[in-house]
Amino acid sequence: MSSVVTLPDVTAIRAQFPILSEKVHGRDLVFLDSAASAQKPVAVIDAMSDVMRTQYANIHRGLHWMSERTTEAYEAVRGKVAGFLGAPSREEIIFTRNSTEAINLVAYSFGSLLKLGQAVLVSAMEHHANLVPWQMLRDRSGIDLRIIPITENGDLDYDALEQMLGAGDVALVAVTHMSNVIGGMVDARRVADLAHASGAKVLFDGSQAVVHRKVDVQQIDADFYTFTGHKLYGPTGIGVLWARRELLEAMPPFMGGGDMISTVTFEKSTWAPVPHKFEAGTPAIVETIGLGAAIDWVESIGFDAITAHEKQLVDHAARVLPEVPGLRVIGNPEDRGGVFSFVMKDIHPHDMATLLDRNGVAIRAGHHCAEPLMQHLGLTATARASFAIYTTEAEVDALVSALIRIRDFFV
Amino acid sequence: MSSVVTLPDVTAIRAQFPILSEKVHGRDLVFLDSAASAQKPVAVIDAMSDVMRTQYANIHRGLHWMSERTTEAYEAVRGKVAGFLGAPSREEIIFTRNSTEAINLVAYSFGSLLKLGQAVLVSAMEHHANLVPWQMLRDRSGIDLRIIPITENGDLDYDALEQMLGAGDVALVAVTHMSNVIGGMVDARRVADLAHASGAKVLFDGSQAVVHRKVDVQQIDADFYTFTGHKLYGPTGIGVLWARRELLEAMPPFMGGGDMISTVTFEKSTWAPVPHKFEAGTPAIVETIGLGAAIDWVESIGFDAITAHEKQLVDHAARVLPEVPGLRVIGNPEDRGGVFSFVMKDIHPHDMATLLDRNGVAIRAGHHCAEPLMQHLGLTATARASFAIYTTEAEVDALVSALIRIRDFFV
Amino acid sequence: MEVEDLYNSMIVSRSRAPEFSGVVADETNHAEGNNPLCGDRVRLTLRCEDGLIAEAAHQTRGCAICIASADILAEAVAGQAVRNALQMADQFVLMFENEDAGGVLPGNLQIFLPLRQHRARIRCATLPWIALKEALAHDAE
Amino acid sequence: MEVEDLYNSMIVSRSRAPEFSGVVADETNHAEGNNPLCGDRVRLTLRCEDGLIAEAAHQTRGCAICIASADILAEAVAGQAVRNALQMADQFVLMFENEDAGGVLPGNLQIFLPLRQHRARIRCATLPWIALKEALAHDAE
Ligand SMILES: Cc1ncc(COP(=O)(O)O)c(C=O)c1O
Ligand SMILES: Cc1ncc(COP(=O)(O)O)c(C=O)c1O
Repeated sequence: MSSVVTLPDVTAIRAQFPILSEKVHGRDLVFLDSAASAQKPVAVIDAMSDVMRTQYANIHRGLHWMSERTTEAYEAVRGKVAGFLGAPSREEIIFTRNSTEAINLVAYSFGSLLKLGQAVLVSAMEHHANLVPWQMLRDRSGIDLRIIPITENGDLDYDALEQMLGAGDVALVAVTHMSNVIGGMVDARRVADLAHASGAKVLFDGSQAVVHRKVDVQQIDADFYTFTGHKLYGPTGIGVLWARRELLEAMPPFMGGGDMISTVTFEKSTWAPVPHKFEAGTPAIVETIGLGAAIDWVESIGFDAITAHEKQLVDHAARVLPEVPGLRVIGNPEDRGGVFSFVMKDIHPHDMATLLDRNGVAIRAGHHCAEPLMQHLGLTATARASFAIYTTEAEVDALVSALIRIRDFFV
Repeated sequence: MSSVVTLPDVTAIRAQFPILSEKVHGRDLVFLDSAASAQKPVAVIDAMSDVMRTQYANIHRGLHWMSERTTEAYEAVRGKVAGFLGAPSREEIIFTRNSTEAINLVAYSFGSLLKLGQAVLVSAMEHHANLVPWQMLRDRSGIDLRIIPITENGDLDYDALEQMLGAGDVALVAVTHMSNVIGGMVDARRVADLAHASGAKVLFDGSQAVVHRKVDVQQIDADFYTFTGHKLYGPTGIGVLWARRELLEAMPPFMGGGDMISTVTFEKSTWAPVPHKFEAGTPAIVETIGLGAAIDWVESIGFDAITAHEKQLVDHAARVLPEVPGLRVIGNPEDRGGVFSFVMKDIHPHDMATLLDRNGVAIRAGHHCAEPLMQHLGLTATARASFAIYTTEAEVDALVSALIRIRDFFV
Repeated sequence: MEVEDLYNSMIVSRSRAPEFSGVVADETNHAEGNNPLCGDRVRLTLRCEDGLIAEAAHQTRGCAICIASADILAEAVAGQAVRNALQMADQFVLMFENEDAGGVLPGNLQIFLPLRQHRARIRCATLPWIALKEALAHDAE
Repeated sequence: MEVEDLYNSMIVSRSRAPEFSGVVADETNHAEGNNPLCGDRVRLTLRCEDGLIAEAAHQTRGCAICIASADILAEAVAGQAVRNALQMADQFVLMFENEDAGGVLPGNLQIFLPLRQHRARIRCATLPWIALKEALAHDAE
């Protein structure tokens, strides 16, 4: 079965991102740091301004027009996110600040249900967001934390995972759906099947994955899924936790306060039904509405087009990056999203980043919040170029030629 | 010592709030629900759009221009907030989603240092945000939670507080700095002196207070202070915890993830210095910058003018509200911020709210996230009108005449 | 003043002086409806005989809309077959989503329709009907 | 290409082939500087005699700026009074905040000044100097 996918009109798309016409050090901005945070289309910026200009009040419980309309706009985004993730119910969508908070929520709340002797598995390529909360849980509650290795190519080691699950004491497998350093997609369905076969639940950190691929939490049979708005062309300050309803219902609340209660007396409080049980206090109302605009915008382009465009960029980069003498790409995953980490002989990644910036090219250099992976790779830092829907082949070429000039200058 | 304070030019101020020219049910919007959330001036809306249009990237660790500039803009707000609160150091300012998260952070982190047999005191007029987290801590860790009564007038009962502190086992007194229902200011310095005399720390929930009065955490000798951006004419999704440095340094982190670590290995992580230890993951970057704009804006008006304007409104409302037959104002605090709760004979607050809305007047009706206070007052709900810097006497009059007409219709 | 278009005079009068408040004698069915958010509480009692609702009464604490709705409910269901009453309950709830659904209802139930513009208040009107469904849950089988 | 204006050729050459890398014989003072954020690490050894720094050397793992800065430091402080060296360290750190502060420094220390436009990299240049201050902390008293 093959189908023709029209590539998106990247020129038209770029015109929707005001920041892409900015200059940096007098040069055109070539923004290859979208995996850290994506730029925002006018649709998102305007959605946020419009709320604050014409239709804003605190939500829930308000009996006046502004409050009712704002509540509707906020709650409508829950439905959008459910659709975006293929979740069976909008009530399984919980709004958090970011992916980090979503994972911490699970570590505190679901974590409090785990018992001494049970184990949580994370992979060797996790972002700190999906490692440190589990270390903190381990230190709080005495559960065991174990590390699933990765292969030479930088893929998850599924055989090792299967073996580790054999121990029979694993309560949760928490892994990234796409590495923010190596760029490889994880076969989520395979992880879920292995985990479920041994009675463990699975959490996927989808912070990178949702930007690059259509995700369907039912298709991959996930139990928990998290992502973060600012990487998906949406606002900062808003993230998402999806979880199966029965899990959410069994879990105690994370934070206490307004809106998450059913009734309160001095002696005792009872909790609101999900999802509200997990949303204490005034939420990021404007940012949630902005996230809704981002999802609408992404879906208007469509994941077929997004993935096709990305594949073209990834193939191109895989061809031209090795033209830089002394450059080594880290990892060679089966299925790469639009992220390349690399190092260069005799040039430190930080020097690369600064000198590229001098040429208008923004990349990231460092440990990418994945220090343990760096130690595993025997590196202190890498340079990372990451692609978005607004990235062009010409920008990849600009990166490559700037790297070649830096190399000539340095060596 | 007396000085002449110029009242602010409210007409000019109103012109800076686009939403105030909106119509509701064909009527001019009279927005008297600012204690739930304030409207936003263009200065705030534009500051947020401008970041996203011209100067945005993820912060910290970024070595390129956009990241460095955005980091500077974000970190500059820490200094602004420190100035706003009179805090001795910008490093004592921690950004959270809202006041609720700030209090939960303290309840989790400082709370984990409390020992069985120690007690936390909260008042009978707390918002759920400053009650439920302590109930959850009590249920988790077995500390004692006790309620400081309020007087007939709706002020904190300082004598009772002094007596309760006599028990000698109180670790923390956590009280609101201004009631969101009754409107009364709490004499924070008096609470701090009493608490400190018996070795307890004090936390003030400043969510309402910072909007109405100049707050100086050193002058009131606070240990913890919280507020929330959206009530201070700022964005949603951003709040603040201030605490003394030595407390922050002794406290374990709340959430784990990127940016809050110093080093991470699979076995063990070490924490970044304060404030970063408490800011896991990508923060609400744009919203923090928006909060900075809100603080600049508020300070450009100045608290002398704000307080003078508010006093005029409060005096006016105290005069005209009783003109409504059957209306009873709840509480008569010593020092009232711009908040009035009231009930009417034979008319339920929800009916008031809906019928006022029909006339363009937005007020709040319900338990105002203070159910225990409602029980104490023997009510299920009140109506609440709250004032902001953009509120006019004419709007208070519009409320009063609408209430009189509703009364005529109903009775 | 635009009160009349929203609060029909019957809502005002029946909330001020409900005609079916209290408890029916020899009750066969009852249920309680609670809205913790606004504190509305309805206690509904019914006497059912041979698949008919012979009599209904309510004790309601709450806003005008909730009291009037409970009172008009008690009037409307008296003498109705249980099956019909349950259908009315469904139609009543539905009419706030879909205006046409209200068409089959007696006129004095349609006076709540303007609440469509005040969605947060709809549950005040529907609470008694939800209690009715609960009270009749076993009779319906 | 605007590399030269930022990375002076001396930075490039001294980072590629440092002239003072290693450990001094008969070291009297040493300190280590670490930047966990980027993994830069400097180990500085000194031999001080009669209030003078007789010799300095460094072992540096890190970026070009950090290596070059450590190497130029080792050259610049050799033969200096401890007091002078500490003053140089203060001036060096200060010049990134206040351009004039750099004026009193030898020219080869001023080549780092363009980093003012790349604030995140300033700590790469200052790390060796902070290590120097620590190494001399006791001699200064
Ligand atoms: C006194 C008081 N405390 C806490 C809060 C909670 O603020 P937020 O919902 O922004 O966390 C509020 C506002 O709702 C309040 O009025
Ligand atoms: C794989 C992965 N997980 C988690 C995160 C954390 O996202 P956030 O900082 O928005 O919580 C990131 C991004 O930094 C990421 O790349």
